[in-house]
Amino acid sequence: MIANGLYDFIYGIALWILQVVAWFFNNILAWFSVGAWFVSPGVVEFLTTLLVALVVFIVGFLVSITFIWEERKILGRLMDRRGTQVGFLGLFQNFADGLKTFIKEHIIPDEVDKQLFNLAPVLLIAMSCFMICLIPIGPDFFMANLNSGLLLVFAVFSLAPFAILMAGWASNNKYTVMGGMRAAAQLIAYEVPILLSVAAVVVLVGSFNFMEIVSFQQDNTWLIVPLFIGALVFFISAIAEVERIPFDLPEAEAELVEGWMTEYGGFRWGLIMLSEYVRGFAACGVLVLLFLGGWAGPDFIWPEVWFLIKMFMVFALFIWVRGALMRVTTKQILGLGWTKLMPLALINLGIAIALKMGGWL
Amino acid sequence: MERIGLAPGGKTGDVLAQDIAQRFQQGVTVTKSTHNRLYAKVDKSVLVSLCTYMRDGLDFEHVTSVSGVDWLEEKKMQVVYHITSYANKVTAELVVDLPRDKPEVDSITFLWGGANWHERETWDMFGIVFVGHPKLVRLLNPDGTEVFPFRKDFVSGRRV
Amino acid sequence: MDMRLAPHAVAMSSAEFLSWSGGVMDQLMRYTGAKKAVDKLTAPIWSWAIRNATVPLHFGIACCALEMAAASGPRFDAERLGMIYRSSPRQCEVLLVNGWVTAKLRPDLRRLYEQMAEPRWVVAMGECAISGGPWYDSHNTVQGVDTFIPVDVYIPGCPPRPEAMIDGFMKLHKKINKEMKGTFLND
Amino acid sequence: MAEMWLNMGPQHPMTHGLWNLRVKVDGETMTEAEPVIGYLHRGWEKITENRKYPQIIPMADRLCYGASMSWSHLYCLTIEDLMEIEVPERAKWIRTIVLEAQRIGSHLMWLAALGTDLGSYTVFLYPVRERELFLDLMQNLCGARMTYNYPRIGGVRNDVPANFERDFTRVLNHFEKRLSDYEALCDQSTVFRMRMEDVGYLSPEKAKNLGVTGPNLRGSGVDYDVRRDDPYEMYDQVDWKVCVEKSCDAYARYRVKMDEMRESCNIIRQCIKKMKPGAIRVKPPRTAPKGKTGWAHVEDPRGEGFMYVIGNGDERPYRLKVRSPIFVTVSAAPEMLVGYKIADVPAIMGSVDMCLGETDR
Repeated sequence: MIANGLYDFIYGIALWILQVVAWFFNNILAWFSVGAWFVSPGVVEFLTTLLVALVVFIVGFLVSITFIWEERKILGRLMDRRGTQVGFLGLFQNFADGLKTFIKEHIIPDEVDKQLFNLAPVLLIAMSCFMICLIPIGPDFFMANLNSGLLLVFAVFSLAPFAILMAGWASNNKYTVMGGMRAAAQLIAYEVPILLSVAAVVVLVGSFNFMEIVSFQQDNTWLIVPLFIGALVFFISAIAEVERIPFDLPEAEAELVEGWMTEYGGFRWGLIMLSEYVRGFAACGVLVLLFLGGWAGPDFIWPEVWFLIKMFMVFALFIWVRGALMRVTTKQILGLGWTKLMPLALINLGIAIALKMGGWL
Repeated sequence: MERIGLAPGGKTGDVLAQDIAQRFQQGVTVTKSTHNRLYAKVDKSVLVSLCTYMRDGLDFEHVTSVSGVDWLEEKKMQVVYHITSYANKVTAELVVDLPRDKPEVDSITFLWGGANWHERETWDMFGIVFVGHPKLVRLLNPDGTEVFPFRKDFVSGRRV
Repeated sequence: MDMRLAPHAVAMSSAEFLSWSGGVMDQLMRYTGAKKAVDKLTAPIWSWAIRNATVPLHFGIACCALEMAAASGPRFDAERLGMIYRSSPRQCEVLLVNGWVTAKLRPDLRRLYEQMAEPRWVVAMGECAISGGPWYDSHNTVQGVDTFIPVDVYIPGCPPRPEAMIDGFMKLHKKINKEMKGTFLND
Repeated sequence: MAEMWLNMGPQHPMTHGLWNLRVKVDGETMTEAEPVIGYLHRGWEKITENRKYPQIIPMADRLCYGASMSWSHLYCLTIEDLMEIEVPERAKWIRTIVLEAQRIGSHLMWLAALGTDLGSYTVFLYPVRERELFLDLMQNLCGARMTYNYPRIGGVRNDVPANFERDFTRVLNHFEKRLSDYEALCDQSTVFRMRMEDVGYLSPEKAKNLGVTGPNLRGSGVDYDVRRDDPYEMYDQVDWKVCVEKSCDAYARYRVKMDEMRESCNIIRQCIKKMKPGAIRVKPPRTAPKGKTGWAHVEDPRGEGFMYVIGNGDERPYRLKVRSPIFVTVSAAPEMLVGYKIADVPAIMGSVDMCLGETDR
């Protein structure tokens, strides 16, 4: 079903575990039918898929955590100051942040719509983690190799405004409602350019499957070369999707206190912050897969490591933009989205079609 | 030399002092004047007409401050206006005496918007009522304080 | 389902079952002493975590607020201790009172303190927050923040230097480490 | 559309100090604004009636803590006008240098606060880093970082330390190179121009009438500066130009303050060349006759600072009135705010450089 190196490796482990259990049932309890059931292919495949999902999630989670560390350190260096010094080189800072939220008090303000208030962070973190398993990190290190992988990623990406609006509305606070509405307007405004730039890639490659996109780029050039405008549009729209500085109006520090996150504290806020960085992981991952040739690279290092290096460099670009620019107001965000990015995306689509028709690519 | 956004007034303090003195004989007594200062004692009734003339006639564009003074022994309240003319580079100090038991004076907020909060603060601190002020409510003290803290009979250090 | 078929069954909603089973588990853990052992083991981890991620509230009152800003500047970078200023009280641990508190500000400051999530500390920075400072004979100043909020660390100085503020936070870390407030030891 | 009142403050990341902007909002546009102040009111003028004349100097430092030197200097000027004291020449030169250094420090703090408001944490940290250099200079001279207690009635407290000229020129040369960095970060970034241009319009007539003074007045195209038109200390013996902008919006106020910083460097350099050795203080009389009055006004970095004092016969003043420039500019805030969007409030109020310590006294 998922033919890749990770799956086979973990298949061996799962089989070994189940054989130990089966040996226990057969020899000690002499319950042969159950023992045989344990070793049957259905159960083994189920356990393997579970373990593969666990491994992929842990890797995705750790990479997102190191994004937080990377952001603090590079942002510090951009601002001529050292970043956090907690632990070795500041690496333990995000564990401290994460663990701290476990012991914080669970505050649910009483005039708040309880069900929605609790559901919003859960929805957000669920969507983000779902995206981790859709993004392949290497040729034989992924959870699911769907033919419509790219489509599913962007379907999940566009689910976020619902959770944010729900959070904003449920917190029953003027600031959060405005933050939620701004978030919805901004994310919808940036769905169109991002999907157009993705359409250009799909026109050239011909399929939604990440594997084929990367192999196409391995045969020909990286898609950033012909579709540079598309990559630029994707980069800017990805910043808006992930609500980072030039476009982080929903969480605008200056006017809306904390935007739609104001009423969340403790563990719920921890989940929301984590989901923000996991969405950053997903955005960088898709950008690398579509335009920077995924795990293509000279093979003295593992392909997975190539993929991670490129992702950290793209995220460093995100941070650099955050360090240099200021926040844009809603009117300008929507103006930029509709009037500037969309024509660029259309031009890019035109180029892609021309290349395809002309037969060069 | 010509300055952007300002009338070409070049009159010194003394010239302005004579102009005011001969125009308002009975209500205004000009005590002292130098090339950029002008000191005068003004009667309550003449204040608004003098201020209107100063603003429109003599290019006094800006109220620097309106300060209240509480003379406990002499049983009088005093309001001191400092009005500046950017064009002539002159600042005028007008002193108005009011009875201490019923201190009332006409507001000049309709002439200069800058005096709005100064008058409101003077009322907040001294209880001097500015007749015709658009919004005479507490400004600096917490809402609901009944006492006027800057009067001499209010001992400082006592909690409101 | 006909309840008469299972006479000993107890009708319980899911929420009730949840709280009932939680109660049983809790008593079991306490009775066997497992809770105390686990808490004693994990307490240092929780206190290390909260020590290295103390987030003060982005809230400046007066001159000490400028020194707080200077402390997060490039020269005395407070972020080395993991201190980032967030502006919503729900997500902060430390309420840094840096300036004189007037009668008009007291109810708001009290509400801000109550909005903060539980393991919270208050640091009174500067003479005005400690005891009213140079405004000792003013009619409108509250003589000391600890008259209406429990204060953990006092940082003297008018205004205290940024190093003094960072030293104040180091003292707060020692206090967190000793008191283990926020960990599950004492509940 | 239903209009709602929104409270921006008193605890709000946008406010520099504590005030509450009650805004009536129709959608995102502001139809009415009403600033509420008084959160920092400590009855400063009432307390001065229990203090002797020299004891009020440290209190005057804490009026506006961003520019404490200019307020204690203004207080000394007022008392010198009351007691008719002639300050020796060298003291005047030192005062001019120190006032201009404090102006640069105050403008840097304003630029830092403007940076956080517009969302760029870098523009907050670079000016704070440069301000540390000026704080070091002041610390060599007066011993303290922010509240200097340096001017005295009749001169200054102590003479300049060793190699005072070398330190000043070294810091000024370094600072002028850095100023071009900030302009690259702010002026050349279109995001900053989009946020600041044609926002918070204040016509020259309205500015003069509403009592707005200082850089905010010169930003609205009115060429008035107390240092040139009513000179005190040594400003008439130093040739420098007043910077005026005519576009009357937030960007103009920003431009005026940035040019003023360059102008201050120019003034300091000339003062250092023209300073000659001599006495630095005159012994003032201890008391002032009852009923005698004195007043003075200076060009504070935020506007026209003014103090009016009445003698009481003994060593204590009978009444000391302080006019704070920001007290009046905040009362003129609704004029600048109405008609703009909520997202523009930080840009407008950030460009006005508020310091609430002097507003509430």
